[in-house]
Amino acid sequence: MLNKDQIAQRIAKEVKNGQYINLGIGIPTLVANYIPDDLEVVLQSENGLLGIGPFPTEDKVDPDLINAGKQTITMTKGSALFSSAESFAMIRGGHVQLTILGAMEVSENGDIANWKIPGKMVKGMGGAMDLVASADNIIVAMQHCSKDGQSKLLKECSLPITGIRCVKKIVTDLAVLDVLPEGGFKLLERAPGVSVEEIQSKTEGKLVVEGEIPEMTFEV
Amino acid sequence: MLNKDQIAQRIAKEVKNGQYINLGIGIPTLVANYIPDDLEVVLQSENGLLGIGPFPTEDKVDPDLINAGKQTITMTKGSALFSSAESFAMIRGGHVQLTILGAMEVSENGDIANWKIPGKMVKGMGGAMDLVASADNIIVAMQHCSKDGQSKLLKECSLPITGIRCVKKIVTDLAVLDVLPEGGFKLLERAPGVSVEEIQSKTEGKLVVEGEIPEMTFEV
Amino acid sequence: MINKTVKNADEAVKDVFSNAVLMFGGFGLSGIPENSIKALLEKDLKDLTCISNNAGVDDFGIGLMLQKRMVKKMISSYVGENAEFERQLLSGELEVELIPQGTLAERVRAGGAGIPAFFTPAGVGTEVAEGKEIREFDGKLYLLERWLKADFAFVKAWKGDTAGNLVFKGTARNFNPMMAAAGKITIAEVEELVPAGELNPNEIHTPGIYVQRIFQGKDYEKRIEQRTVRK
Amino acid sequence: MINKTVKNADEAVKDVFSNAVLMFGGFGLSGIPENSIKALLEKDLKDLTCISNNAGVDDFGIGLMLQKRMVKKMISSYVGENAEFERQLLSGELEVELIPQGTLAERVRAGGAGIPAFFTPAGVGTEVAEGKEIREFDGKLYLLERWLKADFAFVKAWKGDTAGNLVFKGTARNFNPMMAAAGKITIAEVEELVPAGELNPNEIHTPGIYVQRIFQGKDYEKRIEQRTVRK
Repeated sequence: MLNKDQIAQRIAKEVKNGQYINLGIGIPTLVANYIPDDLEVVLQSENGLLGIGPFPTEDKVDPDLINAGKQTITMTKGSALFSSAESFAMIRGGHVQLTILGAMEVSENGDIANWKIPGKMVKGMGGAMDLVASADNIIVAMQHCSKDGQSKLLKECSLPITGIRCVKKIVTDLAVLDVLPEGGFKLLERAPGVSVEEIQSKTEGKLVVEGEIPEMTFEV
Repeated sequence: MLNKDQIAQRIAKEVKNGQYINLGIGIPTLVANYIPDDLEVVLQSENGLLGIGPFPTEDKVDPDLINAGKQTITMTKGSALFSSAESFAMIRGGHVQLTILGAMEVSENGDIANWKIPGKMVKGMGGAMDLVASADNIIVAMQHCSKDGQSKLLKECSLPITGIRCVKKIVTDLAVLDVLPEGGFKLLERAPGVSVEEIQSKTEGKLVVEGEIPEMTFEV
Repeated sequence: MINKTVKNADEAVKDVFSNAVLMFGGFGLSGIPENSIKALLEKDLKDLTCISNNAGVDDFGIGLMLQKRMVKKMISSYVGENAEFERQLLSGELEVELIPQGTLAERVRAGGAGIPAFFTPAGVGTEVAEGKEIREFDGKLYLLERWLKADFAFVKAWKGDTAGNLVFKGTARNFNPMMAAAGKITIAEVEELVPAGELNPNEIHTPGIYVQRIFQGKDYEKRIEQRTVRK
Repeated sequence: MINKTVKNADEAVKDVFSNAVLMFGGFGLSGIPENSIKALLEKDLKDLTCISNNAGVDDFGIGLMLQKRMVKKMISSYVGENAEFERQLLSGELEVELIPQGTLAERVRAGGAGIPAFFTPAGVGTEVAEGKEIREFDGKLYLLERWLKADFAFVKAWKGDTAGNLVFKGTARNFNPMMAAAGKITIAEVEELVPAGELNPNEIHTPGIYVQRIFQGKDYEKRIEQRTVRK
């Protein structure tokens, strides 16, 4: 099983040179730590920044410079600041090429739910609905099952959804999977020590397994 | 009969303290010369400037600083620069309170035509259609008749129109007139030496004359 | 230039009335109009509709207006960090309209820009789409969304001049420029108020035409929600 | 940061093709991409659709592309100062779509911002409204207008950096920022190209994400159409 950092590390391999990327709150934020130095990419923060840098040192903390998770941040060289309207113009207009975000549930046709549990919890959708309706490539970072063992990769989402037919790839603590255009989770890689059978048993939606499924490897 | 400068001078009396104003090409541009010094107003140029100043001296001419008539200009203190989208957001959003522009024809219900003579001349509407569809108060500066003596204050416009039911006031070389909400040109003032009968004979649309019509006076 | 200066927050908010629709700039606690909110808390107001991306935290920003039960309805994109907000929402004490963040930004921008409605892809197939017109353009589905306007918009800038021109700093810009344009009366508070002519016209984020009142703010707390530092 | 620099105008325009839809920033002759237009004139192109507020003058700017009969269709708001443009229009040699200037600006902005359609009051009751949906909102009539996009957008800025960030000067900004966002490939020419990191992030007008290629322009003429001076 992968821990959160390993999920982030695996997702980082999907990043391509020259991309503009939006990272959601939580595990997606950790992806930044694993993007290879030789790739030139730009991280977008939907509250109005292109070019998120590392967290600041104590003496550089600035309340006027935060990311979408309200964490204090720094800017890289060549960054630009703008309004929320401009920020979502970028997102909606398809200029941000890759969105990485968390999910409570994903369905086998690529629907995603991540903003509300009726009667129990409402975080609000924030920018997620705009992001999933707009970006060409959407990768989800999530746990394969809930704490009580229920699969979160479903035939249909049970929670109010955030967007339809939008998720392209999923990296969980157990596996890497593509969402097929015709529906279904195509298993691509297994977490170290996790069997295809275990993934099958923990995936409620249709799982497509073709040939040998390699185990992920991590350089230390 | 008023000359162009006098038309501009008369229109300047309509300007109120604190207004944001867009001046069209031609006579309207001259209005700026007659706005009293004790009024604080801001002139908007739809190509992206709030705070048009006087024309530059020879040594201050800047090709990157022009008005909507492509004339070189200067900026006043406290001016702001912006894009064309922002400029028309201001106009469309009703933030520019007074628009003064020229016309080829105005109808008695406030329609205006000023951008095209089919088969003969096409200037294009430029920003005029946005301006007349948006500003609360629209004043037209124009000649009362064409060169061959035809009235330009009509029952209905004969030329392709720029906007409907939008003109509030007209200052011509002969008269000052309000466009009544129920239709009709209400005569307010006569140019020096011009009789009500002459104005009546040169106004094709419905002219409303009530009581004594004062003659305009100009301080020299 | 037209002088928009007022003395202080109390004078700026003097005619805000119960039942009014208010907009507040800010994202999280960054770029929020702290002085105006404090002045509003001193007034006897109720049944307000507040449009703001977030609602502050429990004990700061709009969170304090929720505590005082001044707010009838919140229009926001994110409840997240505010337990009292989430509680009032779940209990039904507070009417809440949750809107995708980009749709919120664009609806406010449309309000200022005289665009009564526009199409956006955000929310298609979700409960946000309920009751809204859906239309296909070039093979993709979009929702029709309406503009948002306010009786009063409260914004916070870094610098401003007496003509109402504003410059924001860092990510404290966020919703402030669009809200400045969408308020019938826009009240700007600034960290540094300078005479008209001192700001570079080329560097202004919000032109003064959108601002009806401006004042020099004071005692900014600028709280940080998630202080995160590198080791 | 992603480096967007190309060597010069010729390299920047190398893959522009006949029948393409092109956008050109500028208002009158202010802020027009002089270098890119010159480079395009050297290429064997025809049947172009050009979106630009004006079409230059007879012997400068897009006017030269009209003279060379490279253009099938112009989409503009104003013909005014260009006799050859007006002649080709009236004779029917050139297809022309005239659009209200604010509608043009907003349609281009919508193209960049992923808004496929929006309502605007400009043109209601005029020939601009022909064939368009009209709808009433809050007692006023509006037209439905569609977004505009381009295969290539050509913009001109004052300063730019290698990451594609742009700063414009004076009223030379005009249509450039929206067009930068609405081009599949946006080509920016600048008077001064600096390394990423030298521009203040708070003062950038067009973020680099919208720009695919940037180069240092040269030999700017910056012609003035109406030189007007005070005595």
